[in-house]
Amino acid sequence: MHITIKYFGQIAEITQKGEESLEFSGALISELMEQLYEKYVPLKDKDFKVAQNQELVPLETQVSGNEIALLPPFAGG
Amino acid sequence: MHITIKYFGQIAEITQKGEESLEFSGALISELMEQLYEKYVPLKDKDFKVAQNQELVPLETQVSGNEIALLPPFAGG
Amino acid sequence: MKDKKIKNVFRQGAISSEFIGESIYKHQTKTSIGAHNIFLGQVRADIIDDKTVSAIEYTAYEDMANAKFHDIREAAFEKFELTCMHIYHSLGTVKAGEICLFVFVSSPRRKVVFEALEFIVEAIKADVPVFGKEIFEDESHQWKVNT
Amino acid sequence: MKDKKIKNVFRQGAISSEFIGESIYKHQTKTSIGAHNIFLGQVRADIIDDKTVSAIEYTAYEDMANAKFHDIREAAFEKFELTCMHIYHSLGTVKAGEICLFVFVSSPRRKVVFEALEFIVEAIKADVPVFGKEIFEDESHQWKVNT
Repeated sequence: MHITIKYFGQIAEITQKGEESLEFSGALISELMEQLYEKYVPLKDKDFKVAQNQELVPLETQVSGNEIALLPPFAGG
Repeated sequence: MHITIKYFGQIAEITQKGEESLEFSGALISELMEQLYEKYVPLKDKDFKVAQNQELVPLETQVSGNEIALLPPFAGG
Repeated sequence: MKDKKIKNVFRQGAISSEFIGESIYKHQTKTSIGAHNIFLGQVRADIIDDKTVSAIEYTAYEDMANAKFHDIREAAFEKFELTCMHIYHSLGTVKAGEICLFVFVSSPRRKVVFEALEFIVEAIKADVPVFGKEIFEDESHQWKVNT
Repeated sequence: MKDKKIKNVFRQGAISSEFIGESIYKHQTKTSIGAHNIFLGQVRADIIDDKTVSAIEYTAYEDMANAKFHDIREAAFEKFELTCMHIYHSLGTVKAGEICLFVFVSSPRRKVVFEALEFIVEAIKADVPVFGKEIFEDESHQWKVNT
């Protein structure tokens, strides 16, 4: 499956990009994260949440193919 | 004793003045009020508080000769 | 921060939006502030027995009122970690839609400003001898009472 | 009053005091309003390890953020009797002392605005994907985290 991942704030600083397309053959968000941890080792130490289709989702969620985003701690206001 | 009484808002509407000096021979605020009720009969039906020296005081308070004020319900803001 | 001098809180007529904007602007030099909270009281065109309020005419026992405003300021600075606080109240005629009360608190952190502002506004409503004559469009009137 | 369309809450750069003043002015025609409550978030010149924050650079997951702001609006109108509500948040660079968040609620009665404003501000801080890079005077930076 071809998926688009968006990176923000401190996470984008690590990935050095705001967005990328990846080939993903697993099922769960947690598996996608494993794939990303291999690609971006420092991600492992970072605090972030995952949004799919603009909603925060737990790691056990099925990857639907919709837009996925890695969101570091919020700092609005 | 010669005392100055201030009237505000709806109370001043009844007394038709904002301030007056009165001769008072009693001791307590409650006695002063009796004297005012005689002079301004409609006052009896009105809701107000009494301040002496710019502090609200109960009716049993001794009249000190300081400035006395009749304050209808507050409506600030 | 404490302020011992009794200030005159009253302004003649409505409090303008420009005045409020300028007051906000002046705080940009205070860079320890992280949160401002502003309360504005606006005169409502209430309809009472088919008559519409067109303005409120404010009077006050000014000396006592300014002393009470001062006490409220002192109590708020004591109770809350505030960087600054400003209170302005109208006297005279304020038309429906215009602003008659402006309370402005600022603090490094937001939690404090919410609590402080509500404390101050409630104290003003309860403790300050200000009187309001609600003028109807037909020039009759009634006396406002805070609830 | 409900509003179904998702608005863009974001403004490029700081929110000016003139903009806030004008926004207050526009409410003078809404004569059912008796109380406004305004929250302003201002960038603090915090000192961290001897370095002073000179600005915050805001970014956001804009689509999700605007959807969240919309949800917060809807929830607030549902929960509280509000006449109107406005939210503006900065993107890009906001210097210390400048305003990055402007939340404005209005209601016929005051009790409602206090509760509503705090509810909205807390929800913004918790739920909206906005990110802040604190830039120090020496051009190094750290990432801001809401507490």
